[in-house]
Amino acid sequence: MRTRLDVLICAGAACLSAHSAAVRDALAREIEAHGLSDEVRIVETGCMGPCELGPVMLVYPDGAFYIHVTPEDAAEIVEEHFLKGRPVERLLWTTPEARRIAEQRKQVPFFAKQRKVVLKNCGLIDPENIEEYIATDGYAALGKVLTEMTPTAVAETIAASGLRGRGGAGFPTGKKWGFVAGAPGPEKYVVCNADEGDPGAFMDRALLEGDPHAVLEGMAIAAYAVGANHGYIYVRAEYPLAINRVEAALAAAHRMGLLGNNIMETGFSFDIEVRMGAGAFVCGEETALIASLEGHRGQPRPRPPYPAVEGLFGKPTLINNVETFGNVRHIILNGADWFRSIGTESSPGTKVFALSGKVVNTGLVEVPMGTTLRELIFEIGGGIPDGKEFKAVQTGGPSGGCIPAEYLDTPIDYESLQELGSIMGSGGMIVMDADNCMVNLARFFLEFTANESCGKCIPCRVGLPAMLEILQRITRGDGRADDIDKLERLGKTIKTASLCGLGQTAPNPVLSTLRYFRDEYEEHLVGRCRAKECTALIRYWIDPEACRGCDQCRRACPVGAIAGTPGNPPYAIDAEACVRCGTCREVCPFGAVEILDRR
Amino acid sequence: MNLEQLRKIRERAAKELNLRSGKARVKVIVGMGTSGIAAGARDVLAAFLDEIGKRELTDIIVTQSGERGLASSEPVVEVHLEGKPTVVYGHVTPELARRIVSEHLVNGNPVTDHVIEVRE
Amino acid sequence: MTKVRIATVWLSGCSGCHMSLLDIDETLLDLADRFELVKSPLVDAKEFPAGIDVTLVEGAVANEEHVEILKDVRAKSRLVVAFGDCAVTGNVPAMRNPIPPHDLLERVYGKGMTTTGTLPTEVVPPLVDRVRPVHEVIPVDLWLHGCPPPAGVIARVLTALLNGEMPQLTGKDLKFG
Amino acid sequence: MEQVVIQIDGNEVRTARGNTVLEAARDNGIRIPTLCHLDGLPDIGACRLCMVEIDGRFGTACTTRVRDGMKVRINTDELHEMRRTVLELLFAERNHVCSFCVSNGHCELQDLACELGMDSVRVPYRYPTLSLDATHPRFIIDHNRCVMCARCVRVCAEVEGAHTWGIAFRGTQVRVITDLGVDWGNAETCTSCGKCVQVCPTGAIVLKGQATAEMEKHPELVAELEERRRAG
Repeated sequence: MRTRLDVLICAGAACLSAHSAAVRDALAREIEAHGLSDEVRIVETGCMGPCELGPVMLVYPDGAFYIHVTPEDAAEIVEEHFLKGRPVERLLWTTPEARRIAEQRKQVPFFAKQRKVVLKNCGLIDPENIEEYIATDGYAALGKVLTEMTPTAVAETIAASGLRGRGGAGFPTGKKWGFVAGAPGPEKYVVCNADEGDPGAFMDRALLEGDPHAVLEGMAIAAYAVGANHGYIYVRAEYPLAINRVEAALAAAHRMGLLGNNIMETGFSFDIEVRMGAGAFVCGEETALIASLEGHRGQPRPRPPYPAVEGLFGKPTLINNVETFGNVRHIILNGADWFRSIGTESSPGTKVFALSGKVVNTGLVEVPMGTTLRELIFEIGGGIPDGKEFKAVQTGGPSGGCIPAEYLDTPIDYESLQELGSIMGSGGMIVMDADNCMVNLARFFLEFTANESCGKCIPCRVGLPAMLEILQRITRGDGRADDIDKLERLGKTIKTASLCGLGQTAPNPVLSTLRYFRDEYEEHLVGRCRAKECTALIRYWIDPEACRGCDQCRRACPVGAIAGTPGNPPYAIDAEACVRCGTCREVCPFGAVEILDRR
Repeated sequence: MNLEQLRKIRERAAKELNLRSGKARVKVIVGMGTSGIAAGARDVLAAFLDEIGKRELTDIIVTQSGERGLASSEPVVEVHLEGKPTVVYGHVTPELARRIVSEHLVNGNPVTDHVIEVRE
Repeated sequence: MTKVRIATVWLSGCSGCHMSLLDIDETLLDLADRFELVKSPLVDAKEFPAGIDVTLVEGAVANEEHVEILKDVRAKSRLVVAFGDCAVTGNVPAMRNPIPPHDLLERVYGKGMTTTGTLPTEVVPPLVDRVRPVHEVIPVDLWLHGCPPPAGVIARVLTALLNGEMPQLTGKDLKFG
Repeated sequence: MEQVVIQIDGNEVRTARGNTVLEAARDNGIRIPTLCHLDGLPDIGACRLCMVEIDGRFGTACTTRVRDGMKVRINTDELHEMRRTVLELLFAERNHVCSFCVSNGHCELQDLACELGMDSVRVPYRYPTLSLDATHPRFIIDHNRCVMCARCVRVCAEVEGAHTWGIAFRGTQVRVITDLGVDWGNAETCTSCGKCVQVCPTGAIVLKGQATAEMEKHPELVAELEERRRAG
């Protein structure tokens, strides 16, 4: 039977010394006396924080937070609150702080630590109902700029806010808007980059699906600021729901006169078309994206000229990422100073991260810039599952770098990540524990980027596969003494010599793991993988002391590499036949199967 | 549409969003982003509609939204009861949806073991 | 004056580089007083002797025997010279690389090709998966380009080495082919 | 014409406004290695060999226009090393066997190895399996020797206007193709003008019937043609 109420009594040192145990006993007696034992459960918790108010207790789900509780109060609490549902007012702590603590106790702190700006509406409003968007001040920012602000003032406001490109490079958005506004020519374009290609990153998808109008409004405001009348959203074809929602939103906004001709009867006109990308990672690079929009092969070209001068169809073009556009209306409505009050000096505002890997809570989190990696991973993310030790976090998608535990207290912003050899990227964040081999990880990411190289420039096209081949032989145990030097030299050349951002960042996983986990590379050269992940460097072994001859491993082995007779231990693994799949280790009830170094 | 009309729509819609208009007492929001749908949000939405229909409850609005971020807890469902804190459920199954209808929406008792967030 | 001890080895190549070495003509006679050719396809010796100053390696690394030879050469030589394009790049022998070794053996020794149709297991050393240039197997000190290297360049390199200098190869000296 | 003064490796040089860094260097007798660049064709900055340092940042000389006071560095150890590594990558990518190439002795790739002092290739050779298309009655494309400079693609589109050549696939799979991937002999748009043969820097696109080292090309034809067109 499920309990109706959970009574959480703080059993932290401070409350215990204030006799919380006596309170607990008194409550238990009263609950018993009122026949509520089946409905009310007492749980002792660790320290709740406000120690000077102890003993404290929290009643869930009501969220009532009692302070300075004495055993004498127990009868009244049980009678009034637990039985009749009327919290004992005189013992309640009603400050906002109390509410916050009360709320957090049984919840996932996943949400509490976040600061939602861009994703504010995601999960709250119906994305297919434009009125719900309007209810959250939707299109009010567009109305404001069209009726109260000059285009220059809009660009200046964005510049003053310090907003930087959320696609990864962090270029000052207002500056970009100013460039496009200042570029000569009557015809200009606004392009929204929704070609979110980083594996595991889906903040742009979430925003387009959950709050599409916010992106449209941001684009319209940008169009007004730079003097464009036509816009494109370049979105991956792999995002059908986002495409549907955006198209529905476009139709609704058109119907209501919030897009199209003569928006809000101000004389300003702006149209948006949706174009689908065919799935090439490189098309997230702005010049490649523009080439693809124009109907050409999606390949980057050298900059300058920048798209702000010579972009789509050779015209001045503003190209920003989905999340960047998502910030715009909030800045217009709340002001640049408000935006600057969030985040850090050099990187104001929030950033959405896609948390994944070896972390308890995975998903999208929006936090102020300057939040530390530790807060993100251990508080919001809930830490590493199964009590394992944190090893590294890879930020910025497949071309980001790995950051080790010693830098967990680094506040996240564009510069700090770069200093650590990583990047902000679009906000991917993959957490790793001791079971992850850093060499193998670098190999994995390089495999992705090498595959996604467009093939135009030599360093990226040939250099990445060359690095990959070296990494493959290292993880196979065939590494050569000078391979680490070769990786470093190649990585450096590829970073500087490549044409576009793909090649210029692709060596990061290798270079950063070489920087922080060089010893793992060196170990691989002598045939050892400490994470026991590189199958060529390990062997499985049955501990004869621990084996009981239960026969489970022999039956589970897919290649018949285990020999033994039931009830007659020990069993043994034929190392030559073994394919090192690890099944025996998984099925062994006695933990007798161990992984050893192959040599 | 001009600014004045926009303002009017906002005022009207804001009321609806706050549940103060009409006879709706409860609003159920099912997260229907790609993560939610992949985890089975469509079946959950259907279960809510079906259970509410069976019980002939007329003061409940069921609506959809995008995703709130906690992908590992999808499908996520948010319940607004007038005058009560907003409760967010994670890992909602069609069975749990029916329980939420009977225990939370009808009887006012949140299904505590599946709550992942409570908001004022 | 002790003579400089020079060796040459011939891996997977056509011996054209050795021919080019002989093509330096009378210069060879001038130099001959100053070095001793202790091991070479041109010299009858079973073992590769120790204490070599310079070893010229012609040919690419195509089989396991070549790998063994090179390890031996490296251990016993002060300087190793990749001698000609096959040793430097893999060149013509490396053209078999896209084809799996077994298919090659089948094509050369397999059914219908020889009277017995059996693949060799003893006399022919096992092929390595991919033919490689010498420096992908052992460290190399100098690369002599050309197919074959021009006699003039060989003469210049040998003269420099005998004078105890490291030859500087630049510009046209580095022409492949 | 209006002149711009820039610095190259510490020396002040003059060049016409609108010129690229590459043109400025060449006007002043300073050599910058190039491969994908060809006078008369639009530049794409793909081969990265003309990489120089411009006001402290790296960029391709062929695509960067001069600005007053621009400081360009061409000959630094870092740039030499970078260019050489890029060239090594090219040699390692496909099967460039000079000894029996029809372009032996007349090959821009081969010349670059001499110029950049490439004594050996320090990256792993790839030895890919690649085809050769001899279906055209007069020409051959040997993908083993192609460096993906896209000169053929550009000359075909921009000068001949036939758009026969294109680029397909990604990464190491990238290939030049004729008419969306049909054999060259069946490419209906090909006018058999032979410009692609003349501009190809290596022995990839060649005339049939040539023996080793016989194939001599005349890529300068394109610039001459452009010159004559401009003159009317």
